[in-house]
Amino acid sequence: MNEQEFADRAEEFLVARVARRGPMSTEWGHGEEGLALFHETTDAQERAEADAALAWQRERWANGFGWITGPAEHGGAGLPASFDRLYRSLEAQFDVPDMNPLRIGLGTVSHALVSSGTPEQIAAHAAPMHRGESIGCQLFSEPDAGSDLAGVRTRGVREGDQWRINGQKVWTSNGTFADLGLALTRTDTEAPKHRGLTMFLVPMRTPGVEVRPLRQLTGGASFCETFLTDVVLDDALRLGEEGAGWAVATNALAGERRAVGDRFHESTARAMALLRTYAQQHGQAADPVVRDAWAAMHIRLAVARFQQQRMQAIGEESLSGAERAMDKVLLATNQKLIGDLAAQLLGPAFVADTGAWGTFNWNRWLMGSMGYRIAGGTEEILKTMLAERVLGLPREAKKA
Amino acid sequence: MNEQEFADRAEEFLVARVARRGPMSTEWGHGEEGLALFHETTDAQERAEADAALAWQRERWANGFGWITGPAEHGGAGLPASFDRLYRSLEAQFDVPDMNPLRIGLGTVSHALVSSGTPEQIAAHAAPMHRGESIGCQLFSEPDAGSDLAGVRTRGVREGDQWRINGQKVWTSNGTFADLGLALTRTDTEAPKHRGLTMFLVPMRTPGVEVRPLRQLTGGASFCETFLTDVVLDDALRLGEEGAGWAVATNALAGERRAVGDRFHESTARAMALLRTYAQQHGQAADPVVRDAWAAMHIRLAVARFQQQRMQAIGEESLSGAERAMDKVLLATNQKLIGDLAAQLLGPAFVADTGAWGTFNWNRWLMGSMGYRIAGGTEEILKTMLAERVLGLPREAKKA
Amino acid sequence: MTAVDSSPMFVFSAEQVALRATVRRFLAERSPETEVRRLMETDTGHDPAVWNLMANQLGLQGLTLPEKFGGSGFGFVDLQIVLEEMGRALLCAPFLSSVVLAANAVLRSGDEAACAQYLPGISDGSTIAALAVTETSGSWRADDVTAEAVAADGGYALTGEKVFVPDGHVADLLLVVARTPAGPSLLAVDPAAGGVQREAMGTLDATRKQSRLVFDAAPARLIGEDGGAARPLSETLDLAAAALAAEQAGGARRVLEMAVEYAKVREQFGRPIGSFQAIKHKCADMLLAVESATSAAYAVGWAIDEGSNEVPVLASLAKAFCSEAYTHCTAENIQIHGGIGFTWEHPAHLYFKRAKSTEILFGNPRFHRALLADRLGI
Amino acid sequence: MTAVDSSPMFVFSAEQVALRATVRRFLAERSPETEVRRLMETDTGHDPAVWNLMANQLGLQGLTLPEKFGGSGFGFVDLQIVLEEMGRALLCAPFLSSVVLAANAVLRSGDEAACAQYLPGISDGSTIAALAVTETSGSWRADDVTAEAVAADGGYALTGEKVFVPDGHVADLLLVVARTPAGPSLLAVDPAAGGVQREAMGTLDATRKQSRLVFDAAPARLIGEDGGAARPLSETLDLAAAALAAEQAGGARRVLEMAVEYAKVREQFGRPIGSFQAIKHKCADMLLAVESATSAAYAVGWAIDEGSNEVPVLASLAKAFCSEAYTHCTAENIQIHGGIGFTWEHPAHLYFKRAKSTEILFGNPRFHRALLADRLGI
Repeated sequence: MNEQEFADRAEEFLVARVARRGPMSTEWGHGEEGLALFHETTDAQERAEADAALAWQRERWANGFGWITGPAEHGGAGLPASFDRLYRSLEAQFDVPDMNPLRIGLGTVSHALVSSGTPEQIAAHAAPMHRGESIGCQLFSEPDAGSDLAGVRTRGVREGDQWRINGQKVWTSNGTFADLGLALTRTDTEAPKHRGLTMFLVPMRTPGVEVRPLRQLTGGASFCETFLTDVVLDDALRLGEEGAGWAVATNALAGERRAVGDRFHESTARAMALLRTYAQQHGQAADPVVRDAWAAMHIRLAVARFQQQRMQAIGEESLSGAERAMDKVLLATNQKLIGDLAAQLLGPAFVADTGAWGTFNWNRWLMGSMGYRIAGGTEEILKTMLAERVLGLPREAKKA
Repeated sequence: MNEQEFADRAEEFLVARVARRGPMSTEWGHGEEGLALFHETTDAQERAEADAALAWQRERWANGFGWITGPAEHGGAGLPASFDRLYRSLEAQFDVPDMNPLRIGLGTVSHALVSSGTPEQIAAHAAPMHRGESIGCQLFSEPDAGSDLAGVRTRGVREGDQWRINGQKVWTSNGTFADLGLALTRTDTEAPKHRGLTMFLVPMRTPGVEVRPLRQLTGGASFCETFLTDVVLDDALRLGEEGAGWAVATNALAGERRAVGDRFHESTARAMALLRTYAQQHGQAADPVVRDAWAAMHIRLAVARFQQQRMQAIGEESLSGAERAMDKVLLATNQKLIGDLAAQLLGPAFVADTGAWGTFNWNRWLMGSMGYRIAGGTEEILKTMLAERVLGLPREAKKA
Repeated sequence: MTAVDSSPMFVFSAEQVALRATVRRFLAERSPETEVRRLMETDTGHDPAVWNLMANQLGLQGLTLPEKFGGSGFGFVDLQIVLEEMGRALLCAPFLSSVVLAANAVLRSGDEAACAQYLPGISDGSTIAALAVTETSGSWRADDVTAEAVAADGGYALTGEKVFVPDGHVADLLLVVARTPAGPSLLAVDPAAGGVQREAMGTLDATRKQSRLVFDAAPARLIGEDGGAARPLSETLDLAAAALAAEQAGGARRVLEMAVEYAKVREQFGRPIGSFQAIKHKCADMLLAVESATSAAYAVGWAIDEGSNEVPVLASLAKAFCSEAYTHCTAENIQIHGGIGFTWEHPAHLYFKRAKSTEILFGNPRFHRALLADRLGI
Repeated sequence: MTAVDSSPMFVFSAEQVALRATVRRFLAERSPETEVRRLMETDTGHDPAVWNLMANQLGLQGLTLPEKFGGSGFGFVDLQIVLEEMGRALLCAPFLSSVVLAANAVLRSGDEAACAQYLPGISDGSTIAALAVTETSGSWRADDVTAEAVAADGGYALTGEKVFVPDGHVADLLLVVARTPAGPSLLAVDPAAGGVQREAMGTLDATRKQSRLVFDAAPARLIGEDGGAARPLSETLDLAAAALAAEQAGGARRVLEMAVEYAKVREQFGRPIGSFQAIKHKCADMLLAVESATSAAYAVGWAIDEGSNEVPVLASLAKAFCSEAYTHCTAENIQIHGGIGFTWEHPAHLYFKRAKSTEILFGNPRFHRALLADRLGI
């Protein structure tokens, strides 16, 4: 099947089931504001959203779009990544449920399973996520292991055919409703720190797993802390070799980083349209300083998008794997700058709530953007990665 | 004597000898352009300027203003640094010769002599510079020891009561006409690198000293390379203990860094006035983007000036000594930004010579500003110094 | 002959050093982070007991007010020292509103009777006053005001809506700029006398409240010249900008300290993150911003105390510079803290929110650069 | 149904990859730094022998010109590949002037006779042509032109002064925008036919010459529609901006390589400077700029080849972005090199000067942002 045939089939599938989506309103005062970069909901809303996403995932699966790049022996369509991107770009035109609750599972966790898991593990854990029966989450970061992920301290201790896990994870997305966690643990405290790690699949209903919402600076909670207390796992839940956890994690993260950006293009473009409308309605559109700033921002965003498309066009095989960190750096910077531009245009309405549509909540955009400069690799970590892995600059001297 | 009495005497001295200086023209098309940040002259011009500076220094000396902070036993006035600043601020209002040819000698070299020299050395070498009989220069940097000054390779080898010096120095100001060089050499290749250095006074007419102009990116030459080939020096020319060269150099550089900035305030203020005039004459002054950029630049400069004045007011005793690196960083950044602003206003006349006064030569300002980000400690070195010495952040791990 | 300045700029007197120490000690005790967080959640946004101690024990509200109106007659630099410390501590109190904005508006109106009536109360803390200028447009210029006051009952009746009014909902006395037939004028309104609806607005920065005030023929008293609000308002805003610049410098210095402290102890990759050059340079840039902001703020403070005619230029300069410096430092502080800096529990966000809000208060940096360009004649 | 693009953006064909390799090899041999420095010191600024090889051996001048006018009919992206390589090598030659500016001005005029007369010579390198638009104001807009052409002897007589004309002093053919009674028009002038004084201007970037041309009733031939220069000029400038963006991306990539190479070998403090995080992050920022600039440049290239109506927006976007990226990278390259980067002998300054000059050529970034804002309707 070539891309054109695939696209035709996908479109047919979508047209038959969902309405074509109108663009989010860029008119001031109409529709959802949609200005919070991090989704903040109550537990009940979250559960409802997750159920809707699962239902749509089941529909995808039933029609061959549930696992486009997945291995055929596990029910996947076995197509290249470009087909997956194509499907997503088509689906984005339709009014399907928000699939964010499944993103980490279908992206990072499934990717890790396919790269590092046994056929049994893939069948038991990855396929159910694609079939819309299970939701994954990621348990990597810890309070003392943020940028330095290899510094995780959550302990995994072998006890015969089982493992006992103890520790604390943070910044878990979807933690409250996920079924399966991908947990990086330290199983050898003697080995050099990158070698003493092992990855586990943690069914989130296992006794000893406790999830608490983490309040972020906007006041809401988009993430959780996950406490693992004497969690006992069968050895069958170990993903990859004992001591190979670092490689499994790196691989998983590369998959995650690849997905970043695509999904933000629409929201940044809409943000710029909203700001243009606001400037026009408030007599600022003729101000050369505003025009210059808006145009400069537009250029940054368009170029970041081209950059992303060019990297996608170049193809994995010609890249070192670290290039996609560029998308992340550009995205985080651009989100911050959009927030700053909004503050410049809105003035006092940015910091105090007049009740007018789409004004005060811009501050949530800016506050959220500060998280994007940190989450998924800080700007500093990513730039160091680009310098070392793309440009080949020498690694820093390490203290003995 | 208090500052008021001193100021009155200085003013009397100046009024009797030189005309009050009109400000450099800030009118487009009148007077010197004065846009090259680095002075570029022919050898003959240089010599003439040096002679004029020496003559004025003799006049200063004869009237008690030749060495305001100098020790009384060597003919100095023994006054605090604030008196020196006061004198310079007064003298700046008068049409005295350009004293730049003597700056390094009266600043760095004299400072090093007083801090680290014997009474005999001060009498023999520092006092003559203040009496207007001798010009000093600095021989620190080398091609392979720029930011890492302690990496100097110029060798000093003891031969009985003498030393034999071999090596190459770069970025020597005033090299062609200086009488006395202050040279940092490596006298012990076994010692840890900061401990194997010794400082020497090098009479520049000593056989084996060869000075060649160094062509910089503007095409002109403001600096020299100095080649030291089998230069034989008496031990009496050693400044400070054998192996103490690093401390002598650090001390000398702190003196130099303290002096930076003061003398640039006038030139940056004039630059801003010129750019304002240009904008007004070319119909750009009403453009809000230009107004915003000009105002932002004005603010940066004014604040840097206040910052400098506040650090001066705080007094040496409350500072770590590294604070003055802030002046240098701010100055270099500001010079660069002024150059960028000029390019924005001038457009094609910035890059191609129409012959109009005060236009094309702005590119020399910008090119020169790139040197200020490097010379006297790169921006990166200075920021690291601020972080470690002012803020107390831990030093970087060193490779074994 | 050149006169050598006898009270040189930037040299703090022993009394000023002592004042700073006193205020810092007081705030450490009375406005720790727990109190700041408690007051953030209240509508009134301040602790009356602390407010009274500030007035009666330390004399802060009356510090710079003339002695004849119950104040202590200190200089503006002294007030800046107090504000710098309040900025460090994120003190929740209507100090800027009552003491800087409202008191100066009355004082600069030149209306001696009004001064005698209102300033002693402001000075001893028994009156909280607020200055209401901005409307939906957000403009602080007298000319943009649309609220109207008409003669009524030997005084005025004031009608209109004010928004973004700092602490207006808790004030005992409202100084309102409104338009009489003679032009923009300053009027005093007693909110207890009726005709005023007040509500707190939701704010990004919960440590400084803003309010919406709706006047419906509220009884008002003219202060100063009829139609003459423009000049005293402009002067008051210059002072407020200078005061706010000091507050910003104080907050910026606090987050620099916070970032440096954290960078020294937080370890990643087996070493303190402060040993990484990227963090060092971030901190060095913050240092440059903090020291420069401090210099800019006190440069205008000294000019005010000298009665210099450069005050308007320097006020805009300081406000524009310190705003950007403060926002920059607070954002970098969050970034240096990483994940923990993104949590509600860590105080980093409180400073960022204060910074961003003060950046916009009294006009954003771009507005002040435009003012400066006008004032310097480009 | 959604059509999947069959020639996807940013995917270079095997022929394009080979073209790049050929041009790079040629320039490595024919335009090494020694040659660049030699030509910098000449007034003519190019080597005729190399120019002829480019035309006759590689067919570069005619690459994108229609076959009926002696060209090879390749796409614009192919031309960008050539320009990217020329930018890397700092080739000294009137390629942009003759092939991009002048040839496209003639082509876009729609004047078939003029195309047939002039393009074959441009295509085979025997004619060097230059486009003269700018006057003292520096403006590239047809409406700002003041030079005048009046009917004379069955043709026109052209009078006026042009400055900042790339390579105008060495051109065999001048395409001049001047005002006839009908408005801004495009005219061809043979500089050998008299009435033209030409001189090279001093330039910051000695690798691309600019000239001053003074016309005194010079015989001129109208090209295209009388008074109709505005549209073809605007289209030509969009193409020139797109071409220059590719040149800028090429130069930027070269200085990134230069900086990285140096950072790997230059040792200070006992380790390569590239192991310091400050240098790493500078290089990473350059990488972001270089890759982004490359993407921006080819995005407009592909749009041109697709005949997209977004070309004007994308041309301004690419020119604004690539200009700033190039200048940034070349300045950082000097900084990373330290002292040696400040010397005449090191090539770092040559790239900075080229960057700064191209940043301003055809309008600076701010000008293009303003155009973009107009074109996108804010």
